[in-house]
Parts: sequence; C-alpha cells; structure tokens
Amino acid sequence: MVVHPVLLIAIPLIAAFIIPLAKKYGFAIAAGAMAFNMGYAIGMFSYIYSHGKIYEMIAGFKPPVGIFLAVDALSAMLALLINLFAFINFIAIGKEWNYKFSMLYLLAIAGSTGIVLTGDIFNMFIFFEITAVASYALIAGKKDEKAIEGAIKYMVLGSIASIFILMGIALIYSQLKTLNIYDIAARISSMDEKIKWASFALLLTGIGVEAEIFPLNGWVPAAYQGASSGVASLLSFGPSKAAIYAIARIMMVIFPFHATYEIALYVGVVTLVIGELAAFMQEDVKRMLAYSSIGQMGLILIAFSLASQNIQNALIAAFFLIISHASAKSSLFLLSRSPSMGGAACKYTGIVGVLSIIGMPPLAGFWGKWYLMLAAINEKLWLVIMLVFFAGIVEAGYFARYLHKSMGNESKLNLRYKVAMVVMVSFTILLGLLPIAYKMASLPLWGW
Amino acid sequence: MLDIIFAELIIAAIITFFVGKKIASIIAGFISILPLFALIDWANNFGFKTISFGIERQMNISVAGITLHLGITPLSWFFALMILPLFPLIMLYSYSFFKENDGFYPFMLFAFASTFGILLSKDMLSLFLFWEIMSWSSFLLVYRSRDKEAIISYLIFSVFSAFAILFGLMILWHENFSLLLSDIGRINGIYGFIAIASLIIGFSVKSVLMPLHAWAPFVYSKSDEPFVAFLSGGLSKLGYYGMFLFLFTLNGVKILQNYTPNVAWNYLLAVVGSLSAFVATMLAIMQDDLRKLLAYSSIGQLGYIAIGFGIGTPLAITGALFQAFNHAFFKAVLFLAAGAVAYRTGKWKISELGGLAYRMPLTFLAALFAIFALAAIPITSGFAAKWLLYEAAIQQKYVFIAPLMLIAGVGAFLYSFRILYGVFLGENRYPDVKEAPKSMIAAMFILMLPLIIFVVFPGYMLDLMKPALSNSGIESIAHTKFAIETSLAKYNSMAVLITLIAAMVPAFIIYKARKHRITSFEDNYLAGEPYEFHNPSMHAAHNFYKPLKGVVLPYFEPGATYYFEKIYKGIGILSNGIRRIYTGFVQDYAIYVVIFLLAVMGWLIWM
Amino acid sequence: MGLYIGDKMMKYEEWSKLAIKVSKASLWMLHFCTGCGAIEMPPVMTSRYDMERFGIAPMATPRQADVLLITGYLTVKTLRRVIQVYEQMQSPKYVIAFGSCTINGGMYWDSYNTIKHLEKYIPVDVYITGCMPRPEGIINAFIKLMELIDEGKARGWEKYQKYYDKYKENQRRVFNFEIEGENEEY
Amino acid sequence: MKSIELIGKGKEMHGRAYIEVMPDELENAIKKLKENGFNHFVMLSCIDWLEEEKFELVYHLWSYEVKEHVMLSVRMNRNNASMPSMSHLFPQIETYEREIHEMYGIEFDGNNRLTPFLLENWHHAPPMRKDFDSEKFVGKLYESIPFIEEDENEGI
Amino acid sequence: MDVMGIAIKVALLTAYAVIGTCVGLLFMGIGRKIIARVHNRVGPPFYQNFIDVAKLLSKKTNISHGWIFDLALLFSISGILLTLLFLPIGGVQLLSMEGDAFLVLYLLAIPALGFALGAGASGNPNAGVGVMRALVMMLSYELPFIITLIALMIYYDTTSLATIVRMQSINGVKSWAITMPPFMLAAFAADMALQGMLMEQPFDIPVAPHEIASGPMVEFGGKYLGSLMLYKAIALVAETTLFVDLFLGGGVVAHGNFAFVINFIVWLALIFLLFILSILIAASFPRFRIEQAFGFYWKYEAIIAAISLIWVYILVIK
Repeated sequence: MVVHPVLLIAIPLIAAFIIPLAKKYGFAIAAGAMAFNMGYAIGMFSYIYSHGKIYEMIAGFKPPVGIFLAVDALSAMLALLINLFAFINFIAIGKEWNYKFSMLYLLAIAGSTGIVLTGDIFNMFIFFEITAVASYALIAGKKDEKAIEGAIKYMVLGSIASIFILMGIALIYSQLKTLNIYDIAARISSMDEKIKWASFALLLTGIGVEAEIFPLNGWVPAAYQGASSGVASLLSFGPSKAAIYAIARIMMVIFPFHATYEIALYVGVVTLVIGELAAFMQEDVKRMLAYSSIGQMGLILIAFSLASQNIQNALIAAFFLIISHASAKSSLFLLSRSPSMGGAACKYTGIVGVLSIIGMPPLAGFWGKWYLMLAAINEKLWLVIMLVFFAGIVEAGYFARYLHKSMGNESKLNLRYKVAMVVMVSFTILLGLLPIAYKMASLPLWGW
Repeated sequence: MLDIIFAELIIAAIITFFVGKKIASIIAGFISILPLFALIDWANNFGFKTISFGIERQMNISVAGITLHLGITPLSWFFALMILPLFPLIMLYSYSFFKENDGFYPFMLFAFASTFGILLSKDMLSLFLFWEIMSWSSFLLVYRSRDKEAIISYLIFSVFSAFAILFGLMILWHENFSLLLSDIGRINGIYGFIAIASLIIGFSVKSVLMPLHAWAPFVYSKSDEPFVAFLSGGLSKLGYYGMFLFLFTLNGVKILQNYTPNVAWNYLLAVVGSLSAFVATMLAIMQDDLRKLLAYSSIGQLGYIAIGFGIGTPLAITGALFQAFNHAFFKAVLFLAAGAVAYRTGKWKISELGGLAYRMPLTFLAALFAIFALAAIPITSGFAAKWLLYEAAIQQKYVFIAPLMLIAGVGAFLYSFRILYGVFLGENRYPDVKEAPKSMIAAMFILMLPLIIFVVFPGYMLDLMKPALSNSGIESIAHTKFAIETSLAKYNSMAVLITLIAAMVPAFIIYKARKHRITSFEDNYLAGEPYEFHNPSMHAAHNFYKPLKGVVLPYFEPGATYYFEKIYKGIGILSNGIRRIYTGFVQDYAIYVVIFLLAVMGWLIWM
Repeated sequence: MGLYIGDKMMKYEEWSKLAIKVSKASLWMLHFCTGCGAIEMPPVMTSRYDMERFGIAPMATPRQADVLLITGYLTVKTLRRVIQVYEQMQSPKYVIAFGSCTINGGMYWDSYNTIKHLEKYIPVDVYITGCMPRPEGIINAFIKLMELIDEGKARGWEKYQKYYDKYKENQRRVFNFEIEGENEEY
Repeated sequence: MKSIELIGKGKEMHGRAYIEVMPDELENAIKKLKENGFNHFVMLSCIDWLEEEKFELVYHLWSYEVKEHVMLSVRMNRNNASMPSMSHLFPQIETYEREIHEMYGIEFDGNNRLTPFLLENWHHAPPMRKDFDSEKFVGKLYESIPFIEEDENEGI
Repeated sequence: MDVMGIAIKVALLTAYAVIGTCVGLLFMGIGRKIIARVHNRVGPPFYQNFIDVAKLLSKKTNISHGWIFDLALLFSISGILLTLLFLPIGGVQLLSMEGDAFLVLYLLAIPALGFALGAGASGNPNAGVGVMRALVMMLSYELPFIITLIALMIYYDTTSLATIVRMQSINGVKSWAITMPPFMLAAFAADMALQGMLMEQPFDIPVAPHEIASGPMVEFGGKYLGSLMLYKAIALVAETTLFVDLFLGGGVVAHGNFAFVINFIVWLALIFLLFILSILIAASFPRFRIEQAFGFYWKYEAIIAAISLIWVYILVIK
C-alpha cells in the first residue's frame, strides 16, 4: 500500500472549496471529509508504525523546489491527533453553525495538518496563513464584542508573525537558495553566522505567536475567552499543537545548536511559570484555561528543548504532554460551556482532565511529566525541575478552585457535547493505561 | 495470585460505579478481605505459623518495557497488618452510613488497592505510581465534601507531597541508575542528603507533621466519616511507612549522617514531631467541632511516631511502631463513633450534643475504650507505646522533647474528656435518639479487638514487629508477654491489671454495702431552680475550655495554616501582578513581540 | 413539683447505734440563706463561736448535707426552691428553722405571700426562737438536734416520707394560692 | 427650679420639684425634660388613693446638670385604670410598668410585656391595692392549711 | 511460684493500703485542726474525718445518676490505691519495681478520669465546669512537675522510682536530691505543683464551693462522697510520698535489720511535714482564678523548673 500524506491536506481543502457550492450539505461534506481524514490518518500512522518515515513530493518536482512532505512517527501521530479530535469536536459543535463555519473549520484543520506534515518552510508559512486566517474568522464567528476583540488581537499579532516568518524564510532563501528543511539542515553550516541566528529568531518569534509562548501570546486569553467553547477547543488541539511542533521541527532539524535549545528551554520555563501564575487568580473559567494552556505549551517546549541530550525521553515526554494537554484541555473547553459540572459525564470529564494536566498516574499527563523529569535530571537542571514542580503546585491550586467552583448539578450540555467530551478525555486515560502507549514510548519517534 | 487480587480490586472498583449502595458495600467489603488472606499467608515467612494459601511473595508485572517489582517485606507486612484490616470494617460501617451510592465505593477501592500497592512496591516507579493513585483517589473522596478549603488544600498538599517524593526518587534514580529500592545504599554526598530530605518532607505531608498539616483540619472535618477513619487510621501511616523505609531500612539516617557528620538531622525530626504533638494537642483542646478536635488529635498522636523515628534508637522505633498500630485502630474507632453520633443526631458541634451515653451505650463504650487507648491509660496498649517513647527520650537525655511529649500526653486527657463530656455525658438533649445501626456497632467493636488483645500483652505486639525491625538491622527490646524491660525501668502490665482488680475489691464492697437508687436526670441541684435547657450557651459544654483559651490561644493563633494562607495569598498577589502583563491592548502585545525578537536575536548573535 | 420519689420506708431502729453516733458527730449543713439569719452564720462558723469543733461543716450542695438551715422568712416563691432542695438531700436529713418568721410568720404575719408555718410544708426538727436568734442560740439548736438524734426523736425525714401525700397537698395549695371553696376576687 | 420653668407649672416640695400633669400631657413633659438634661429616669411609683377613687403614678427624674429631682405626678381613675406606656422614652420604664401592673392592676397601653413578673401562680386581685384585704387573705389561705399531725397510734 | 512469697506480698500490700488510708484520713483531720488554729479557732477533733467518712458511708439513701456515675466510686478508690502501691514507701519497694515514674504519673489519672466520668454523668453544669477546672489545673501543674521529674530522671539515668530512692539513700540524708542546688529549685517547683495536686488553696479552683457548689462533687452524696473522701485521703499520702521519693530519698535514712521501722517513721514525718507546709500555704492565701493559676505554673514555675533542668543537663553532660 502506498500512502499519500498529501491527501490529508488536499481533501479538506477541496471539501472546503466545495462547501460554498452546496451550502445545504455543508455539515455533511465537512463531516465526511473529516471522517475520511481521520481514517486516512489512522491508516498512515499504522503504515509509518511498520514501515518508517515517508517523504512525498508533489507535482513531480524534486526537492528543493516542489511541495515536500516529510512524515515521521511524531508528525504522523500529531496529524492523527489533530484529525481525530477535529472530527469528534466537529460532530459535537458543527450543527450549531452554518456552512461557513464548516468551511473555515476544514481550512483550519487542513492548515494545521499541513504544518505538521510539511517538510518545506515556505509551505509551512502558507499553511500557517491558512490556519491563522481560518482561526480569526472562527473566533469572530460568535459575533459578540469579546469574540471580535479576540479575533482582532489574534489577527494583529498573527499578521506580525506572518511577516516575521516570511522574513526568516527570505533570509534563509537568500543565503541557501532552498526551502526544503533537509536541504537547509545539510547546508546550514555554510550560512553566515549572524543571518543564521537572525533567521532563527525571526522564525521562532513568528511561529511562537501561534505556539502561544511568552511573551508572544497576548492574543491568547482574549481569543480563547471570546471564542465559542468548540472553537476554543479546536484552537487548543489544532493550531497551537501544530505550531509548537513546527518550532520543534525547525529547531531540531535546521538549527540543532546548543544555543537554540538553550533559548527554547528558557522561553519554555518562563512561559510555564508565567502562564500558570497568571491562571492562579483568574476567575473566568475560559481565561483560566487559556492561561493554563500557555503554561502547558511552555512545558511542551521544555520537553522539546531537552531533546538535545536525551532525545528519547524528551520526545516521549513531549508526545505524552501533547496528547494529555490536547485531550484534557479540549474537553475542558467544551465543558466550560456548561456553568457547572452536573451529571456523571461532565463531572468525571472535568476531574480526569484536571488530574491529567496536573500529572496524576495512570493518565497520560503523568507519563509526560515523568519522562520530562527523567530527561531533565540527566542534565541536572535542578532549577527547571523545581520550577516545573512549583508550576504543578500552582496548577493544583487553581484547578482545585476550578473544581470546587464548577461543582453543581446544572448541565446545559447536549448529548453530542457530552459524547465528544468523554471520548476526547478518554484518550488521556487510554494512552496512560494501554500498553501500546508504553510500546510507542519505547520506539524512536524522531526520524528513525 | 497477587495479580489476581489487584485485578479483582480494580474490577470491583469499576463495578461499584454502577451498582447500588448496599451491593457496593458488600462487594467492597468482601473483595477487600482478599489481601488479608495474603497477609495471613505471608506471616509464615516471618516466623509465625499460620495457614498457607499459596500466595507468592514476589511478583514482577512487566508491561512493555516498564517493570513493576512487587513483593512483601517484613516492614510492609507489619504496616499492612495495621492498615489493611481497617478497610473491610469501614465498608461494613458504610453499609448503613450512606443513603446512596454516589461515588464513594469506587474511589475507596482505588485508594485501598493503591495502599496495598504502595506497601508491596519494591521499586521507585511503582511506589510513586501507587502513591499518586492513592493521592487522587483520596482527593476524589475529599472532593465529595464540597468544601472549598478542604478541596483546595488537599489537592495542593497532595501534589506538593507527590512532587517532593518524585524529586527525591529522581535523584536516587539518577545517582544509582536503578529504580529498585534495594539499590539505594550506594548513594552519598549532597545528592543523597537532598534526596532523603525531600522524601521525608514529601512523606510528612501525608503523615500530617506539624508545618505541613494545614490541610488536615479542613479535610478531616468535612469529608465522609468512613473515609476520614481510613485517612487518619490508614493512609496517614503510609507516610510513616515511607519514612521508616527510607530512614531505617534503606539507611537514610546514615546517608544524612555521612553528609553532615556533626548535625543530628533526626533530632530535628524528633523536635518537629514533639512540637507537632504539643501544639496540635493544645489546638485540639480548643476545638468545638468534634471532627476538628479529632483531626488535631490525630496530628498530635501522629507526632509521637515522628518523635520515635527522630530519636531513632531501637526503643524509640519500637514505641513509634507500637503507637502507629494503636493509632490506626483507636482513631478509626473514634471517627466512626463520631460518624455514628452524627448519623443519629446530625450534629457536629460538641456544644450541641450531649447525654448520648444512655441513648447510644454501645457507641459510648466503643468511644470510651478508644479514648482510654488514646489517653494512654495504663494497661491499654496506648500506654505501652507512649511509655516506650518516653523511656527512649529519657535514655537519650532529650530534655527538650521529653517535657513536650509528656505535657501533650496530659493535654490528651483534656480533649478526651471534652469528647466524653460534651457528646456522651452531660445534659440529655436527645431523649429520642436510638442506638446506631448494627453494622456500625459491629464495625466499631471488631476494630477494637486488636486493641483489646494488646491490652495486657504488649509483648505480643513486640513479637509482631520483630521481623520488620530485624530486617532493618534494629534489635528488638527485651520483653515477656506482658512486661517490657528497658535499661531504665520496667513496665509490667499484668501487675497493674491484677493490682487494679484487687484494689477494685474494697471499692466494690463500698459500692455494694449500701443500696442506691437511680434518679431521673432532671433531679439535679441548681440552687433549687428546675432544670431547663433552652439556651445553648447555658450548656456547660459550650465554650468548655474558655479560661484556657484566653491564656493559650494567643500564642498559637498565627499557626501554620495562617502562614500557608499567607503564601497562598502571596502567590495570588504575584499572579495578579503577572496578569498585568496582559494589558489587553494589542499595541503592547505587538511591542512584546518585537522586544522578544530583538532579545532572541541579540542573545544569539552576541553571545 | 413532684420530682421526689419516696424512699422505701425504713425503721429507725434498723439504723445501727454506730451510725447514730457518727451521724450526730458530723452534721454537715446547707444554709439556705434567704432571711436575716444569714448574717448570724459567719460568726457561728468563724473563730468566735467556731461550730467546727462539733464536727459541723458548711456544705455547698444538698447532696452532701445533712442539715438544712432555713434562716428566716420564706415567701411562697422561695418555699418552692427550699422544698426542691430538701428533697434532694439524702436521708437521714434534718431541718433547723430560724426565728419567729418560720414559726408563725413573725412580723410578716399578715403578708399575702409569706408563709406562716414552715412546719406545714416540710418537717422541722428544731426551731430557734427569736428575731433573730444569736449565734449561741444557733449552736444550742445544733446541740439540741444532736440530742434528738441520739434519742431517736429527730424523725422529720421519716415523717415527710410517711405523710408525703399530705405535705404535697399542702405545698400544692400554697403554691397555687388555692383557697378552699372560694374563687372570689379580693 | 428649672423643671418647673420648663413645664410651666408645679411647686417645690422638700427641695424637689413636684409637678402635677394630666395624663395626655405626660409624654410631652417627659420628653421635654429628657431633652433638657433630665436624662436619668430614677423610678416609677404608684399610690392608691382609695378614698378619691384615684391612682397616682409618680415618675421620678434626675438631672445631673442642675442636680435637680423632679417628680411628675399623674392621676387617673381607679376603675379600669390605664395609662399610655412611656417605655419608648426610657426603656427601663418597661420593668416598672410590669411591676405596677402586677401589683396594682394598671394597664399600660403599648407595653407588650405585661406578663407575670414577681408573683408565681397569682390569680387573685392585685395585692398592693388598698382594697385587697391581706389579713383576710392570710386567714383564708395560710391559716386554713392544716398542720400535719403524727398519728400517735401508728408510730413511725 | 512461691505461694508463701505471694501471700506475704499480698499481706504487705494490703497493710500498706490500710495504712495509707488511715494516715490520709488522720492527716486530713490534723490539717483541719491546724487550719482552725491558724484561724484562731478550736477546730474539730483530729479524728473528725474518720467520723465523716463513716457517716457518709452509713447514709440511708444514696442517689445515683446511672452506671457511669457509679464508675466514679469504683475507679476513684481502686485507682488511687493502685497508685499508692506502685510507689516505694519508706524504702519498702512494694510494686515499684514493676513500673516507673511515668506509670505513676498516668496511674494518677485513672481515679481522676473515673471521677470526671461520674461527675460528667451527673449532668450538672457545675460538675462540668468543675471537671474542666480540674483538668486545666492538671495541665497547669503537670508542666513544672514533669520538667522536674525529667531533671531527676536524667540525673539518675533511670525512670524507676525504686532506683531513684535507692540511689538517694546510699549515704543517708547527704545523698538526698534536695541537698543539691539544682534540685532545690526543682523541689520548690515540684512543691508548688504538689499544692495543685492536693487541690489546696490557692489552687482549690476545681472545687470552689462558693462559686460552683463544690464543682465535680456537686451531685455526690452518701457513699459516693464517702468514697471520694477516701480517695482524697489516699491521694494525699500518694502524692506527698511521690514527692518524698523523688527529692527526699523516700525517707530512707537507715540500713540494716530494723531499718524499715526507722525509715517508715521518717517517711511518715516527711509526708507530714510536706502536708503541714501545704496546709499552711493553704491557710494563708486566697484562691487564684484559673487563668492566674495557669499563668503561675506555666510562666514562673515552669521557668524555675526549666532552669533546674538545664542545670542538671549541664551537670550530666559534663
């Protein structure tokens, strides 16, 4: 069997363009496309699981010219994650909106998947643009004041980010005349030292805006608060995860230097501490979850930044943290639609989500923190470990407050929401419990 | 066999999500007896002749690269003896305690399974895994209380404890490159010191040592009684299990000593323990809420165990283990009795209760006996335990610890009497209350049995803990069945008992020589005024130790809770400050982006 | 009222000689000080007259006391308390009544709410005349009481048990200000 | 004297001001006095003028400023005697009114606590009225209660 | 087992129990007499307390408030006898080898607890208040007492009272603890604690007849009160003996064949002197309030005791 990862990008894009022509069937088309994507992502993942990495070139051009997709185990897993959750989330929320929403949703998913799969930095930029534009519109879709405010903030920062990304790419291209990350990686040493660093800084800043790292994340609280809970859920498992992965990929493939890792570590630690502390006294649930997301992104970035020495442990940690955060935070955002956690489904979703983020075994979050610790301790980063612990305690503080505050019998969620929530959150349990997780964790994720 | 036991516990936990209250309590009760069979079986390995069920001593559960090493050690066997029997009885108690099954049983079973797991784990990963499962399952039980302070403080302190333990384990792992606990011995130097210190701090959260006890009064006073009985009786011992394990079995004391030969760190632990015992006792005296009183009493009584570990001589450790065993049972009985009282009357405030001794005589008897053990009345096992600790302190000439311990022992009389008088004696406020349901009574009385067995035979207890001590290289002290002998003195419980019985003879003659008649309660001298109770503040149990309160409380007022609240608020202020970064103006954010870019660029280019 | 449940009847003779001897040598008193006689008690107890040399000691509660001292006039309202206290004392128990008020009302002979003859409501073993009696008189009364006990004549408590119903009837009448055959208003 | 000047009538009697007021003037008089320094209400007493068929209520007030004792006297009919309660001016008047109600049977309108106060179980006429024949009452109640004589034959 | 030995032991213990009771009652009577003389009164005869107890035990009616109330009677006498027999008296060890000072400290709590249970069961608020005061007093005076006890224990390196007595009696009076300067301080603190233990003025706050109608005893009469008087008499002997054992060598001055007679007399004289001292203090001071008593013990007495403890500690460490 031959796998074409490009289909994962092409199908939603095509579906998105079809939807305006068949407005009535918008939901069905989008759901179908996403179902296909989900199935295909599973298939691709299992293929990669047994065969290894895939490179695919589009339109017959060889690198460094054409569209180039490079899929390894981690990116396949992320593509699977994004498409799977996108499908579940869409089933839950899609019916509430008109065809435009479906279209934008598909675009966002296509973009996020593209960011994850692509092996070409210019394509990455394009996918970023697609994702970002779709996200602005999705956030603004709620049409109230806060939504528009969030969307505008996101848009302003996103535009700046685009410019920076583009500048970074231009700098690299001006020196190396190539856009393929592997080509760039092979010839990076021939770059002018200063331009090399400048381009890295530009790319980090640009992508960092999407990846919610401090201090580039000014849009995050407003956008999450303004967006409807479904969209907030989408933002937390889609674009942000794709973006943090993009940072990791650029850092690990193109700029695998001590200094870059160091910068990523510092930025990650600062993001973690600031995010968690900012969440501590937050009263608004969505805002609190948004700040918490910032903290978690910092944690994931720390995990990636530790990959320079302990690539195995660091990547397993990042993998589990991404899974845990995506599943827990998306379901918590869905839950935030209800004023309190009435009923068993809502209650246990909330509790499991919170426990997973705090890092209680046997949930996925625990394994993330465990491997992160193993990686950190090898480099004797005591301060980092302390700060991670401190952040964890702060996390426990505000999540306990959240759990207490949202205790109640009221539940305004319909069945689709509940099912989506439970299915999403069950991933953190399943991946924590099932042996496959350990198996996966014991395999090399990067490259092989 | 062992994996089957675990599997059954987990399956039972899942089943109890879906069945009714009575069935759930029966399932939980019967399933949780299984580990007791294992305990009986394992006793064969430690020099006791019992029945064998063919349950293995060691087991490795290997799952895709990660191996959990499980197995019984003499130490964990002894701790299992005191923790595990509580569980089926608490389930028996809960048979009539709860109105419906709303998530108590599954998490209780998770907590139980993880407790069993902690005791059996032989490597750091499984220890930590089970510890965390215990943490969250007990958190979910606390969560049922719906009390803000309880939920927040328990989760924060649990996470703190977990991280401190994780930190210690990580260092040990990093230094030894082995997850097995038995390989720890090689560690030395600053890392060993930090690791052991961090582990002790982590464990002392669960064992409610004084500075880290702040969660306990809230949690103990707001959660369901059966759970609190397990929390205070059982789970708090796990902290001391961890301490014993790392300090003595795994030579933590030597690790500490090797790094700083001139500082007696274990003395610090003893000081903390004695302050814990003293301060908590004083605070317990002042409480009006029955559960808060018992909570502070728990903190105080558990402090004694820390003193024992801190002193660290064989005498002291024996006393500490003895005290741990006693505390598991008498505090469980007390919490269950308090629960039974509340079940019938619906009141928690001591000043609103009263006169239940004749209405609930069996509950009263159970509580009375538990209080005898708590207040260390001679011939009860409670006295033997505390006696050993006192002897140990005098033997080591610890002149700071000994007075605090002893005065805390006297203070125990004060709050014990508070319970007896306020709840069971005094004015008769509930003339229509019935005795607690049979299952509750049965649970309390069966829980008392171990205490009764060791009443005049403290020697049996010392025999039981002998394997655990000798496994850690601690010699056990000289004793016969009913007498314990130390280098300082001797305590013969049989002599006390016989003399007490003999001395009862003249008392009994006086008692029987003249007849008496029992008058109604209202026939009470109040300067001729008829006895009427309408005003609760006229009740003598209201504000009982008021004179003491005025003198003592000012010194204890800014307690640990106060400082933790300060820290919490401090973090809140920090948080509010940090939130200022997010000004809400997108212009600012754009400036941040540019500054970040320049900073990163600058860092990379010029560094 | 009616908290009192009558003792089993006991013959005075059953009580042993020794018990009589010790009982008269250790009279513990409860002074129910509502009247003017209260001021006569301190001199009796302190160094001038020192009643402790007879084994007499003040007690704080009726449970411990043997002798009830009624130190002067009693209103109906006070009588109710006195009776309750008297019934809480443990047999054998004695009553010493001070002054003319307890005998026939004294200077309150026409008061609408002062009882006139204490004897009608509780049995009195020894009366002390005077208004008020001096400490010597009080000590004299105690010595008289001792004599009576010795002779077996201080039997007020037995009388109270025996005629319990009659005493109760009298008490009920006076507490309710119940006038026989009349309900007219004054 | 100041109080006489304030009220506009009355006379000095043994160094005190004695002012007779009508029942409807009473409230204003007390108010006026209270506002002008007579802020200590000493007591309320009652006299039964049997021959005149009157009750006299005397309100005693004291001023710390001018050191003056004033007695406000009010007379009312003896039959169905009633007075408006002054307890809203000085709260302690309520207690005096309770006592006077119990002992003389005067009703105080506006006082809600005219419950039995000092006497227990009293169901006869108010005892302090002059037409209450105390001697006759004693004779009928106390003297009619029998002594309890011991039955000599029976023995104890 | 040696039947004869056991019989002798039982006889000895019985004899000391009886002696303790009689001595206690006698002392109480003498105490009343002395107080009367201080007041310039004649006072009751010295045997008055025997009469009182006999009278109380011969009362015709006895009011009980239920079976918990009866525990007061049963536990007060048996508990205090038990305590007495675990003390070395005049060099005779009795049962003191089977226990130690900590045991005695806790045994003293048995009658108190039984008493408190009975008082509580009576349901009288005065009793509750009285027991509260008694317990607070106990907490108060135990602190200086415990500190002095620990000072002795670490000095003699034993907790056994019998051993402490033996070590103090090696050279007769010269080796008594009270001859050493640090223990003089300690003895002062312990004597004040003894005053509280005996519930004499200024520390008779728990019974305070004029405030709370004799406190815990308010519902006790007849045989119940009689047993409490017996308890108090024996407690007097036991508590003063404890002091004598700790500081005055248990009254042991002689060794030899008939030494125990001399020692017994010395012991009797010493506890009598202690009791007289306590009575004289009681006759001269008015009653403290409970907060004042607590402050007195925990501030001044505890500091004195602590100084002696530190002094002893320095001596021992050297």
